[in-house]
Amino acid sequence: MSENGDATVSEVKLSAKDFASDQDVRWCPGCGDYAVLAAMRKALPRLGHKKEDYVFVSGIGCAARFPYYMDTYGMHTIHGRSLAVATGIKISNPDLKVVVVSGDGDLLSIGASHTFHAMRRNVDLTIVLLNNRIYGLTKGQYSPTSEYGKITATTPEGSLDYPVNPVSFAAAAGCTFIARAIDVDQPGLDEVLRRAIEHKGTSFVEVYQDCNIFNHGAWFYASQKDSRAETTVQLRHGEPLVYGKDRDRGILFRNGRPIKVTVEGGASASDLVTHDETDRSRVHVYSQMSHPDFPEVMGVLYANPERRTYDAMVDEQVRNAEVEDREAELRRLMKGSESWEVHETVDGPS
Amino acid sequence: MSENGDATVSEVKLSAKDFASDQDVRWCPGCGDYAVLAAMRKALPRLGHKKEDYVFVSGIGCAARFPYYMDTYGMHTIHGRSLAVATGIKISNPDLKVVVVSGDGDLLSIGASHTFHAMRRNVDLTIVLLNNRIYGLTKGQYSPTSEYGKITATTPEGSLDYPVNPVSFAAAAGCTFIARAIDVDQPGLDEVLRRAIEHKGTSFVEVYQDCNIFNHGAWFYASQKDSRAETTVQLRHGEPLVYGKDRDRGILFRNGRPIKVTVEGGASASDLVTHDETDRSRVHVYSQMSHPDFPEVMGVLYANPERRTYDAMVDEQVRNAEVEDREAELRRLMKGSESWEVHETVDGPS
Amino acid sequence: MTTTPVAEHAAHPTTIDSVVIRFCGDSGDGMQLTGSQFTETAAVFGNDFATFPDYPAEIRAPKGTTYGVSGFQVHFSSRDIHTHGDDVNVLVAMNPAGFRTNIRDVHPGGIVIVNEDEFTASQLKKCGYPDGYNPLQDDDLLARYEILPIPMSRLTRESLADSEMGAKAIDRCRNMYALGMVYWMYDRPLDPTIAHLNRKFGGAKGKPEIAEINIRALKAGYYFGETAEVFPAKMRVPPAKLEAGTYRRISGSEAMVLGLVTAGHKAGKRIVYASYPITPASNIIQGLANLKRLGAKTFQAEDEIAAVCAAIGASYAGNIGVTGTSGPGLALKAEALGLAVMFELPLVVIDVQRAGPSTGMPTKTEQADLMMAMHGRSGECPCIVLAPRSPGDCFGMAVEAVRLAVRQCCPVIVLSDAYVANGAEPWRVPDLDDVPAIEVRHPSRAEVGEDWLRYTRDASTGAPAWVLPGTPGLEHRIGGLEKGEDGNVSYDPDNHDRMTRLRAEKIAKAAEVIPPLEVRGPESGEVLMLGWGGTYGAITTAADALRARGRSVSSAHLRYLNPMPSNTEAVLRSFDRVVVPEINSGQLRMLIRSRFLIDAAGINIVRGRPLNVDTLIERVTELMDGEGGAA
Amino acid sequence: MTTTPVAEHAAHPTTIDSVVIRFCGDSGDGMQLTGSQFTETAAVFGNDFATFPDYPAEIRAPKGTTYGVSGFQVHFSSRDIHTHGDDVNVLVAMNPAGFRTNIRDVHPGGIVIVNEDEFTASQLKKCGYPDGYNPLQDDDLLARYEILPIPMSRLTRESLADSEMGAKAIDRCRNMYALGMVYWMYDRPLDPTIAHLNRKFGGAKGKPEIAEINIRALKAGYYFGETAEVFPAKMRVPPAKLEAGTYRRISGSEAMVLGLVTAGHKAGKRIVYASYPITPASNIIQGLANLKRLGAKTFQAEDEIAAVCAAIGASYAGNIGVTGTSGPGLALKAEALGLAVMFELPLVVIDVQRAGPSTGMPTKTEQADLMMAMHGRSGECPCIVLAPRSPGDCFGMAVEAVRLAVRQCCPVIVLSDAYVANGAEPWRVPDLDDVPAIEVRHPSRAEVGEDWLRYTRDASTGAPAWVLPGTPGLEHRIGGLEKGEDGNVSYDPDNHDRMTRLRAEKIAKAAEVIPPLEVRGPESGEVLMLGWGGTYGAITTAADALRARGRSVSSAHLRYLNPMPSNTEAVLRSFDRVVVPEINSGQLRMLIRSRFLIDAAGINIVRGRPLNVDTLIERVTELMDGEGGAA
Ligand SMILES: Cc1ncc(C[n+]2csc(CCOP(=O)(O)OP(=O)(O)O)c2C)c(N)n1
Ligand SMILES: Cc1ncc(C[n+]2csc(CCOP(=O)(O)OP(=O)(O)O)c2C)c(N)n1
Ligand code: SF4
Ligand code: SF4
Ligand SMILES: [Mg+2]
Ligand SMILES: [Mg+2]
Repeated sequence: MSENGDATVSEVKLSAKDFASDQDVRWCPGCGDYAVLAAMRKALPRLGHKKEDYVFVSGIGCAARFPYYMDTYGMHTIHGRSLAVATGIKISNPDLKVVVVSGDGDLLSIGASHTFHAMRRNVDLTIVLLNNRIYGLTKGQYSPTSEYGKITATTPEGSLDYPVNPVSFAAAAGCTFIARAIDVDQPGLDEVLRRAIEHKGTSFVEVYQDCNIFNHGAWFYASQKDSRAETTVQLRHGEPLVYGKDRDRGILFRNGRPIKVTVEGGASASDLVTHDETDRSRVHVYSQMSHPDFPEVMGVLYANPERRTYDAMVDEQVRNAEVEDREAELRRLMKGSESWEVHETVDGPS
Repeated sequence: MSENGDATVSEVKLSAKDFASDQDVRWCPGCGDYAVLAAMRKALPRLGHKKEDYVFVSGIGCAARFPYYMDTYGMHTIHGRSLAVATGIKISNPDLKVVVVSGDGDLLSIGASHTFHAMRRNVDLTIVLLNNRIYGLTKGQYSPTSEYGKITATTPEGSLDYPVNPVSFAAAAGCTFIARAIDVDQPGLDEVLRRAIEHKGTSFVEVYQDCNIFNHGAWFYASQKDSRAETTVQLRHGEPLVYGKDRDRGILFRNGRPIKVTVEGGASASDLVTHDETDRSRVHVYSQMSHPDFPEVMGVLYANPERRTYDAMVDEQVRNAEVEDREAELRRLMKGSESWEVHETVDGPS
Repeated sequence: MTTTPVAEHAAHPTTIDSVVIRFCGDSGDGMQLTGSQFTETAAVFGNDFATFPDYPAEIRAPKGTTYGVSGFQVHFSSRDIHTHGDDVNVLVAMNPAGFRTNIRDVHPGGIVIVNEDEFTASQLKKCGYPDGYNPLQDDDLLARYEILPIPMSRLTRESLADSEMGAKAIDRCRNMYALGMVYWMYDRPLDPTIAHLNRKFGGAKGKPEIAEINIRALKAGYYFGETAEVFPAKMRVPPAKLEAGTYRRISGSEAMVLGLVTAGHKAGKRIVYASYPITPASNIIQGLANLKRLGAKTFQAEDEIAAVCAAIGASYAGNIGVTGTSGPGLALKAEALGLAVMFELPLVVIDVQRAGPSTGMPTKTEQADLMMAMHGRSGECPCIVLAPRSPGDCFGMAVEAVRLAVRQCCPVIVLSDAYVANGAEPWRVPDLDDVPAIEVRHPSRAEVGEDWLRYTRDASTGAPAWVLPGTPGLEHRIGGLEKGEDGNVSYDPDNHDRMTRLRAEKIAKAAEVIPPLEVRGPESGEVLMLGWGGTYGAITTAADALRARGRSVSSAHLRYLNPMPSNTEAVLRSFDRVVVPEINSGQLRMLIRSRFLIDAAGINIVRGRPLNVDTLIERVTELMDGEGGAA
Repeated sequence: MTTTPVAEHAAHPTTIDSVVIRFCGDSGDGMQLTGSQFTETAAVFGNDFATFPDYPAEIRAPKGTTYGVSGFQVHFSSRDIHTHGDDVNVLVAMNPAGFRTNIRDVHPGGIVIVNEDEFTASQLKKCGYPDGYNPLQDDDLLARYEILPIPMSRLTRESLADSEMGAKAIDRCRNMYALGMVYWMYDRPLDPTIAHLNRKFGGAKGKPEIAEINIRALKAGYYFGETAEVFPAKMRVPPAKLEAGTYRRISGSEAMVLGLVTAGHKAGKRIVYASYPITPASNIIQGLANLKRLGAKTFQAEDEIAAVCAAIGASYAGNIGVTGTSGPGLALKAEALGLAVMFELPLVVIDVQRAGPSTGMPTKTEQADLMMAMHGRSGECPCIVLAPRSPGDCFGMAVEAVRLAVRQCCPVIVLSDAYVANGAEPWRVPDLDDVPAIEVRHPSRAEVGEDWLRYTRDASTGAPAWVLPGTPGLEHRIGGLEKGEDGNVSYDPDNHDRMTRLRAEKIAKAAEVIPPLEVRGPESGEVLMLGWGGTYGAITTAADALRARGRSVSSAHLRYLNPMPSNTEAVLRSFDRVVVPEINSGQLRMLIRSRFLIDAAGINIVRGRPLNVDTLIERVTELMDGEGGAA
């Protein structure tokens, strides 16, 4: 650890392999989690931090097995509580790089409150939500991101509650970095993971992840090569929202609502919304863009590196207050503001 | 209860007094909770439902003592869990009118997840959040709605986390009715309470409530007679957002953001935003309007009576499936799909 | 009517009275299905049986790994049996990983049927065997077991060579091929399985071609047994002499679901089951979600706390609120249980125990939540605690839980466990008329009169009435603060002392309406083996065996843990020594010692697995012969 | 230097050895301040003392109601005392509600000073007296007590007639007027209170005019005593003969805070205290929030679960993670405690017990969380459990908690209670050098060598090492699933059994480094009164009194509940009878009975209040003389 509160930069060049632990990966063959793991292992060496400064934290679920597969420090905690543990880690040692990886049930159902409050506090950590819209580990019950009417183990006639929109959730919590990627899109994942981990403050990455056992194909509309260009828009700061195989369609905003338009010969492109990742208010509009009515936005939706982090401020308050001579101060404190002496067998003061 | 699933209408005319229980009210003299209690007792008789069909449910806190003072059915539950209990009540008996009254700590800190999920499900109940931006009952620690930097019992150097915006929270959860009122504004309270209770689905009312012991004056900017006209805008469906003592100022929206303008001679009023309580996307813009930069909106921000309620749908699924002859069906079920007979001392079938 | 080969070839099989067979293979190999089908057939055939499904926490761990092995054990018998059996007589191993992790459980001399096609170098390596080693060539193993290597993959493919289906689909029929062989060995009818396959893939699902290849593989396996003569003589396990009646196979989870809806029916109430998914309790909510036709409402809550709170709300509003979970979830519900105790409303809480602490081993069994069920709440906070002793017993205990919760207006915790919930046994279907009605009363203003207070108690039960919102004139408030008799807040010191006692007495009073503790074997003697929960089978079998060896050992099983049956102390005092075998570190033992000051000894084995009969016999024998035991 | 009247008028007061005085009035009457000031003065004067503040859950209930009464009792003495006293010798009642709720606690013949101005018809009615009744005219009461009605409101106003301050501010000085009178009665110096008032309102707050009127009221009250001759003779309670040393007054919460930062200092670590506000534990986070200068970090979490999880995270990252709460909060933390047990990381959990179950009576005391602390988690999940016996003892127990948590790498639960936390006593300030250092080691790669595994255990402690993230080369994963010695997931049945035992043994091993159980009085005899927690004072006083009456009664107090001191059984067996008085239904008694099979009797009084010495004496006497007792 360096003195100035930043994790120091690794001197040895590391590779993806260095970040792979010795544990066999136990996900189902074909699970989307593998791709995220691969992307993470590849992304980290290029960030330059030391292996030992990373702590991967998770709750419980298939996704939550993630830490076991990274050769960093790792904690597999309990269902829904990863962010509370992670917050404690950062309060205790703000120099560690903390990455939380967990599932949609873990982070948005039982853990929703902790997720919300960590984001609200802007604790300096990264949250990777592996959203497969199902409870994988417990074998296929519906999750808070499952679509209305979904037939699952617990909802044989279809579920009756409306799904959480993770992006709206993060925005309402004041999260300072919000991004989205798809398991099969390695470049997309690579970019958002690296930027999220480098972000100072709470960074949130929603990954569309395929559970090929209990919810296979949930994201096919967005993840399949043939449809992806039509159903997603890749965001790039300063560039217009253009999509389509022939990049002939675009998005503009009107009255706080998104509208799809056709870009004729590239001419009207100037009317299109230009992505500004520093503008929080548009996250709300992005969150309304959902399949099949709209293409869904991918990439970094929002990034605000300005707000100070909770852990840094806690640390600062303490460091500002700390006395040089702790021992003397403690002795003073022990005596309190009023104390008196008793001498052997006294019989009264006057 | 009527057959058709609606609470029947009371035949006897009730008065505010009929809704007052025999318990002494134990709030501090001058507490803003008194005003809300008075407004509630006055509002209910005019809704016409029977006393016995109301259940007031609360968590723990000063605000949460509310049910004891209403002469209806009432449950004072545990800290943060009122909405989970209330959801169970509605699933069990959708005909009851359920009103949850609790504090900002109760509903947005320990209870945040349940509040979020009840709203997401659109359970047919009313949530009245008595927001005093402090923990009253435990004697003055900061709450999730306390402003950044607040000095309280647990934050002698100022709090370091950013407050939750209850309106954004409700909007992100997909709440179908969102309103706001101030404790001292009886007509304003009366309107939103009555509309909230009549709304089918989750209705949410944020009340600015003064805790005159631990956070006195937190809302004075909005609640005091002399400043109220400048610091708040009363929303009315179909009317423009005009405010100011002389009603000479107004709000318009640009690029999803609010802008304050001066209304010259009433001429430019047509540019102003007209409040449309059915438009969910503007709740987000309203939520950005906060003191001192903007006047804060009061009244019904959003109302969508279209979405079906969770409890009604649960009930419907069951009623659609229910068999006439339950006894016969149960006997069939007990036997299972494969059963066999054993006769006294058989020795093998073949 | 029988179209399968059974009738024709049932020549002269050897008759034996019990067999323990275990199927094992990859999580994807369909071992749970194979096992259940074998069980179903044994059931329909009339055997007594007990099963032990055992699968990993991973959904589908990588192929060929030891931690991805899934197993299913069936003990079937012509006798009245109580356990799934300690030692395996026949092991069917579909791959080396299955072989490796299960071989040590096979009885010396036992038959081990392996799919030799899977014993390739790479597969052997994957499950951790040293380079160049093949257990099928290990002389020690070959000497110890009767190992029968059969190229099941190839044979299955060959038997379906003319099918149009893809290689993957065909390979998935291997389990049916194996099942066919085993059916031949034990002279079983194929009908039930064929019917099952047709039901499963025919009809709505509409994949009759899948049914067809599976049925063909099944038959091919059977004919292989007939023709190949690699198996020892055909064996026959005649039907068991069970009490007369209609029987079905039932798992603990199924019985629990059935018990709940039956109790709801008998009480004239809906069951409102609020829960959050957790292994091994999820089957209950899933079962009930499919019983809307019987009026059950299910609610998948956002977490366990919301679930128990919703169940409390449901009871308050007049239905039977039930919540179910496993250990970590029960821990989360503790605070809300305190509220239910204060409210004095009916509530049923099911804990399907799994191996802990913390996440522990989620798919494995244990009995270590008893003390938590008894005491895991703040303040003096007593609840009724019950525990079914076997899969079928879950039915009765669920009915009892509802009955007692309604009668005493309090939470009733039902301690099931993974072994009981997932295991299956033959169950004599009770006549619905024999299940007594559950009396429920909701007073009206007129009935209670003017002087009535919310917490006026019924002298016989000690419980207050169950008053429903919606009742005109009985408006009142309840809460978690200490209350006076009227339900309003009271800080009066003597009132608190009195209320604390009344709440405890009310629970104790349930003892007046529960059956006495029964002793199996002589009513007095040297040793009483006392158990609770899912160890019933093992303890009973061990005690029976010890008695058969002439030892003075009886057994008794507590299904009511709090309060205990009134005769409990008398029963225990009739023996020189009380031994309490438990899959925990001695929790019931602690209760027994503190209540009765009886120096109960413990047999405590915490391996995430059901207790072994042989081990129990050994330990009790040691204890009786003076060689110690963990006292 | 003394400018107050003390020196001049300390003529010939009567000397007595102990007085119990109680101030009571409305929540807004400043009774807590009055009581603390009286205590502070007694402290500085050199008396031994014990206090019992008692206030309602409502913040400021409507004026004049009985449930809005706030009280503060001080027992001060020239002897070594242990309790706040059963019976009140002097009651100061600022209003009829205070009088009504407190009069029954006054010893017959006791002095009752009332503010007669408040005994108006409307006030009398508000607190529920029948129409037309005034207790100050009740002959029975007048005969029983020495009731002194004094028009305090009027006298205070008159004494401040020339002040420019408003009527409200002047009326708020009544409590100081009353305090002045009492100071006169007991011949106390006014200096400490005057200094306090100047400190409080002078300086930063900058309201010297408030200080002034309060001081003037205080003096006016004092002079009233001097002049009016309404009081019985001036009395004197000489300083106590305490062990030599520097003393201060300390409350349980203060001592806990001090103990934690001291332990942190001795371990060379920060305290990271994560908590969610709850009465009566909030004072701890509030105290620590003010100690940033000593490096303490505090975190007000969103709920109790987040708090304990953050504390676990803090310990993981290398600080001393501590969380504190009261009963309902501990219930919520249960699941996470299981995780900490699995992780094997140091963690301190403070439970300031209050009266339960559920929300119960939040400001009242109780000892009913012992069984929850012992067993309130899923699976076999042992923790260390300690309990301070008095306010000052919180210091030592906090240090012990940190020491044991670090040494054994496990959660340590500290059971304080509302009485201990809010009460105060003189405390001999220890020399910081006498507090032993707490050894902490974090291994590096080089130190552990290549073969080391994450859960390799230290043979002497049974605990694994505390490895910190950030340490190069020791990257590893930990989790709540059962683990092998390397920390990775293991479903091996024997491993689970072994790990379960190792975790239990580790906790048991703490017994090797805790002090033995001490007996007060003869080491053997007829009765041993055994207690734990905040009942120490009452039990000790009762046992001393019984011995003084010639009865064979000793006492012992368990500060270490799990594990218990190694000599516990030997101590208990040295007495014919063990009696366990508890403010619960018999929780320690249950532990004692189950562990040692000793037929311990209980004295169980669950009134939300500290035990009464007289009641204990009576019950033990009855027991010894054969009249029963709740066995
Ligand atoms: C307290 C608690 N409740 C419930 C569970 C059971 N459980 C484990 S993972 C899980 C949900 C998994 O869903 P998700 O978080 O979406 O992860 P996925 O498996 O889909 O990756 C549940 C309910 C648990 N382990 N602990
Ligand atoms: C489980 C639990 N945790 C903590 C508490 C203590 N507690 C009671 S009310 C409260 C917060 C009160 O704040 P709020 O909800 O804003 O209500 P207010 O008193 O301000 O009306 C807390 C922390 C409790 N009763 N139970
Ligand atoms: S169940 Fe689904 S999410 Fe879990 S490992 Fe398998 S494919 Fe992945
Ligand atoms: S503390 Fe504040 S919120 Fe609570 S009753 Fe008093 S004024 Fe109201
Ligand atoms: Mg998921
Ligand atoms: Mg509040």
